[in-house]
Amino acid sequence: MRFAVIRFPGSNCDQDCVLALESFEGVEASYVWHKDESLEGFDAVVLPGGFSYGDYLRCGAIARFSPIMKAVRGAAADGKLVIGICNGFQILCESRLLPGALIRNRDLHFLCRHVFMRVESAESSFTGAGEKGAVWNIPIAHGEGAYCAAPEVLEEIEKRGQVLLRYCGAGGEVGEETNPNGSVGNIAGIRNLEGNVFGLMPHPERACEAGLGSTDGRFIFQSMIQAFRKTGATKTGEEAA
Amino acid sequence: MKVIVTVLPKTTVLDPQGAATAEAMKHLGLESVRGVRVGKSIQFEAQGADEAKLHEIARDLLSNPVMEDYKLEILP
Amino acid sequence: MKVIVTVLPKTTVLDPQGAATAEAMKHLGLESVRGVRVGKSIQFEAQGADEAKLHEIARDLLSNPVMEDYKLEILP
Amino acid sequence: MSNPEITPEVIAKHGITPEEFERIQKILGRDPNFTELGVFSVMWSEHCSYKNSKPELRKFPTTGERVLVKAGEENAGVIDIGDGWAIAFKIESHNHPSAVEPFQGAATGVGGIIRDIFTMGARPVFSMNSLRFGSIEGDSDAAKTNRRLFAGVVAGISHYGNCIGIPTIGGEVYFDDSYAGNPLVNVMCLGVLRHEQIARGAASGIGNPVFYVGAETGRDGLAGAAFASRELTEESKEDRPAVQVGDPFREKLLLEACLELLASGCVAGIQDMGAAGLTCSTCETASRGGTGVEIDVNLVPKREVGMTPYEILLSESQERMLVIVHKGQEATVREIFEKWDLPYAEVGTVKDDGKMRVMEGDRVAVEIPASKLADDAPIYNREVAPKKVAVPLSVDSVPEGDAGEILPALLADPSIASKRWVWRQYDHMVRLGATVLPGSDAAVFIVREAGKILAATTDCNAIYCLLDPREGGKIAVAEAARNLACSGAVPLAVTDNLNFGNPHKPENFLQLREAVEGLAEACRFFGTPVTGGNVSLYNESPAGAIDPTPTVGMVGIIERPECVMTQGFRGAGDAIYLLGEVLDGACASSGLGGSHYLKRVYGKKEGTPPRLDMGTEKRLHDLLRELIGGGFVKSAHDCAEGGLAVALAESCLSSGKDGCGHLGASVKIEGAGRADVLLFNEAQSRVVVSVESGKEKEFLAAVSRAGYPVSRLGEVAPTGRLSISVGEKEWQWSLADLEFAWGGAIGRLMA
Ligand SMILES: Nc1ncnc2c1ncn2[C@@H]1O[C@H](COP(=O)(O)OP(=O)(O)O)[C@@H](O)[C@H]1O
Ligand SMILES: [Mg+2]
Repeated sequence: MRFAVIRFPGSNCDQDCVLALESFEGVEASYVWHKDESLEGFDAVVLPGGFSYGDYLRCGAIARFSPIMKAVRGAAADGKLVIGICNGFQILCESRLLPGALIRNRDLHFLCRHVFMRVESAESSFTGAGEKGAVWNIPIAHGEGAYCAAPEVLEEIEKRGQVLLRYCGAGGEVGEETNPNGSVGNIAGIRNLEGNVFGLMPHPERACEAGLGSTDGRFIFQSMIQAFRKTGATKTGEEAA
Repeated sequence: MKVIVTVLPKTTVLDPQGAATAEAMKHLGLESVRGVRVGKSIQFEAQGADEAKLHEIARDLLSNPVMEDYKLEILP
Repeated sequence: MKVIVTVLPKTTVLDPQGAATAEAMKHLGLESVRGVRVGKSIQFEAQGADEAKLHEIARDLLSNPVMEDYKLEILP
Repeated sequence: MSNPEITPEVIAKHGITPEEFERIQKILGRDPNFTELGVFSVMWSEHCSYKNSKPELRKFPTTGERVLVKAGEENAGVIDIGDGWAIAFKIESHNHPSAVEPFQGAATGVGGIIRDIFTMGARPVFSMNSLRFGSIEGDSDAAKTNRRLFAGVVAGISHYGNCIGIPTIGGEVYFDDSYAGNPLVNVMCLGVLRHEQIARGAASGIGNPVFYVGAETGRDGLAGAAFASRELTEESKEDRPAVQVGDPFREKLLLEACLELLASGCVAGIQDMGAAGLTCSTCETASRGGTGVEIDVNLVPKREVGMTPYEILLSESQERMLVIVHKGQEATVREIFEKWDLPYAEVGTVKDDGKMRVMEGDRVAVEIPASKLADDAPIYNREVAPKKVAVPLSVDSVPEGDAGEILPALLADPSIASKRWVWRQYDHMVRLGATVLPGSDAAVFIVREAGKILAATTDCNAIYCLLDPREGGKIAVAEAARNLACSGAVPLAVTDNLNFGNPHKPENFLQLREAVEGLAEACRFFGTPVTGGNVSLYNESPAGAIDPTPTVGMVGIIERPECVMTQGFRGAGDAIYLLGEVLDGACASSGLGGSHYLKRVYGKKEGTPPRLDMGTEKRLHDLLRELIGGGFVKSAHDCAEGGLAVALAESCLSSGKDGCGHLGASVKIEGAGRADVLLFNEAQSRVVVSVESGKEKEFLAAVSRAGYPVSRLGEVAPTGRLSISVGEKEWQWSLADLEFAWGGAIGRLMA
């Protein structure tokens, strides 16, 4: 499976994503420069964390207009898996590939720490390797990660099961005390309606080896690989036939 | 011509910065303060730009309609 | 009354936000853009506040006099 | 554009003494013009020339088997870490800019030290920071100001470091009123490189083109180096023409572009523009290369119109580099800078005449012999006050306090309390290297490209330095080495930041000299050469000089992943031991001198600091590494501020993830004398370790082979309580209460 890791000027988790992805058997990860215009030959796309264009103006606002984003939109429309992590999530929201927006953390500080999140649905290409109700320990690191959306949009994404991860306590309890940044409904990650685009503020690539404190991030990449092998691989098979 | 775009968080959206600023203002003795919103002011020169283009930029780039409203002023 | 405080970086001070925004605007077809400054707009209600107090708050709290200038507007 | 006339007032305004002016006339064989005077004034400021501290700095040991680039040779020292890999690291202060504008002052400090590191050809992999502020407690205006400075500095470091994607993995913060109005902001950065990648800041190759790359030059921070070399006064704010604003996004591009450029092989020399900007980079590269450099200010990319050569040369705009390129390879340079969307310009050439020559079109604006400007600054031997003998503190003069209240009070002292509020604002996890997160004795970082594990710490107890600068200096080095040993590391080398008051005052100069001699002696003893550092003098506020603060940044290496050790307890039932004496016999009667107990509870900074025996200390470090390597201990934490009781509490409180403890301890302390002295004295060379019950025998055998004092204190408990008994007395605290005091103190003060 071939992952494209997009590098915007100011991306800084690009190398971490490649390192984490390549720890999976059968995965190849390559950098794609923001000035490129094609994602030919890639099976999945990662928009990594960082501060694209310095995150000046608004996080992700300028990256949205990068040449490569047209290809990302195309890949999403073709049903390829697209994951946006942290700044990547912000870019996906700014690009309207995902609903809602990310605003300043409730306490106005940048926050880097391990947090817990509950798997709200395992029926997805991004959480399929886990179990519904499981509690994952994955770090966050952001200053503007409070998820918000208009009430009718929120209702819609909740109803359609688009919320895949919610911040919680060690025992899975969801509430104000277990909400690190003020996200509405403790939302940590959402998918699009079609189910092939996913954005989350936590950094799964930072939780892929025991020496760094947790391996729960592996579930997310593993889920993508499984989903691809099930559907993506057959699709290519059909095309080949 | 000079262009001023003012971008403010929608009133329905939580504005933690506004809330913190209100607190600080009260602390400094401005008891009566209410409804504080903290937004952006983007000012520039753009010779001969057309208004539709300016609106497009204010809407698509300078603000995010999910959470913000903008106001465009064109000064001679 | 309604108060609008506009805070802009001093022209002698580097404004990385303004520079990045200018680039993006050009990219979106606004070639003629120049002198972009990105600042803050803080808006609030303050019944019966006295003007000197508002100036004090605008200067000491809302702006950073070392790097920024502010403008205070009081609307009825 | 005509230069203003050179009057005695103009000369004085540039901080140049009449004798220095004569020296300039001699060097030039004529009067300098206004621009040249400005150039001399910044290059001969303390910040750039070390004219007051050079004779002291020569006392540091700078050589060693692993030293590849020595202190002072280049922007940063370089140390071999094996297998062809090396590290470059350095600490830098941004005290005065941070006092005026904390956010940008600290941010640009981070940017500056990062440039120092990648200028060496190294990829920066982590940063640390050492901070000092006045008290943040209470409602006074001063406390409010200190909180504003503290919040601003932390936000500035967070902004710059997070955005550029270099993890900030450790540091220290202390609060003391001597820093009110003059905070200390010292930032350290470390980078890795292959031996063959070491880049030089020399202008070599006559005829080679000189490129300017990075941000356009503006009027920011005009003559900041001179500003750093003065006392802060009420007028300092107005003094500044324009604050420097950092642009970490630009710097990220500059960093990637420069590393790509260096890898391409077309670079003959490279130098960042830090303090004294274009002036310093041109004359230093020329001086190092034994060549001359000629540039034309008209070609320099500018942000503002109408800038004079004086302003262009003295500007401290951030995120700029000077690159000397092998002739004929200009195209590669252009291609790389264009790829990264960076402004650049060919601004001059390397000459053979030894001159720093600045043209403004056809007009010569500056012509100065480069090496004289860079290396012939005057050197002063300042007057030294007679040595003061510290007066020991008699324990009898201190009323006996109740440990039940003192422990939580000490844990909630902002200098001792958890710095979680700080480090959570820093991205410490980016680059997947931080295997020991902030909150243990030293930060531990995996350098994947080199397959090495590094540990790093910054330390300085300024109360000790105030009471006895020489002993305080030694203890700073010993504590750093001890923190590394507790983490399983062998120390490699040191970078230091000498923060002192105005050197013209003999008592301040005495402190500087004594501290340097103490540091030097200890560095020699522990085998850690000084690879570079920074001097920041004139740290005074209207209330007087700061406590002397010679901050030590020390880097070590950990041989194997199994040797990485942390400070939190790990298993209920493990035995708790103290390596070292409960109370150092040699200072039994004066064991509270300089302690945080004395400061917190009685508001005193008095007495003699604890005694340090370096031989004992070194034996402890070797023993710790042996115990850790042999798998005999499960945690190790040194006793520092707050003594044994605080160390025990911290080991409980750090027993869980993310600094949230769940393991308690049950401890009995044997010893004669007052309980408060036994619990809170700060005797040196002591470490609290925990040992699995099945391994106690082997552990004790190893300790006794080393002949090190040891006592069994008790066990790690599964309950959420810490209980300590001394003789007949016993105290119990719930971990929740201690966590409230220690974990939340700073957050509550800053809310
Ligand atoms: N400014 C800071 N930035 C990042 N980490 C910090 C900072 N201050 C303290 N820390 C971390 O908090 C922990 C305790 O610091 P400190 O009390 O200075 O330890 P010690 O006394 O063992 O040197 C260390 O892990 C240290 O790196
Ligand atoms: Mg320690």
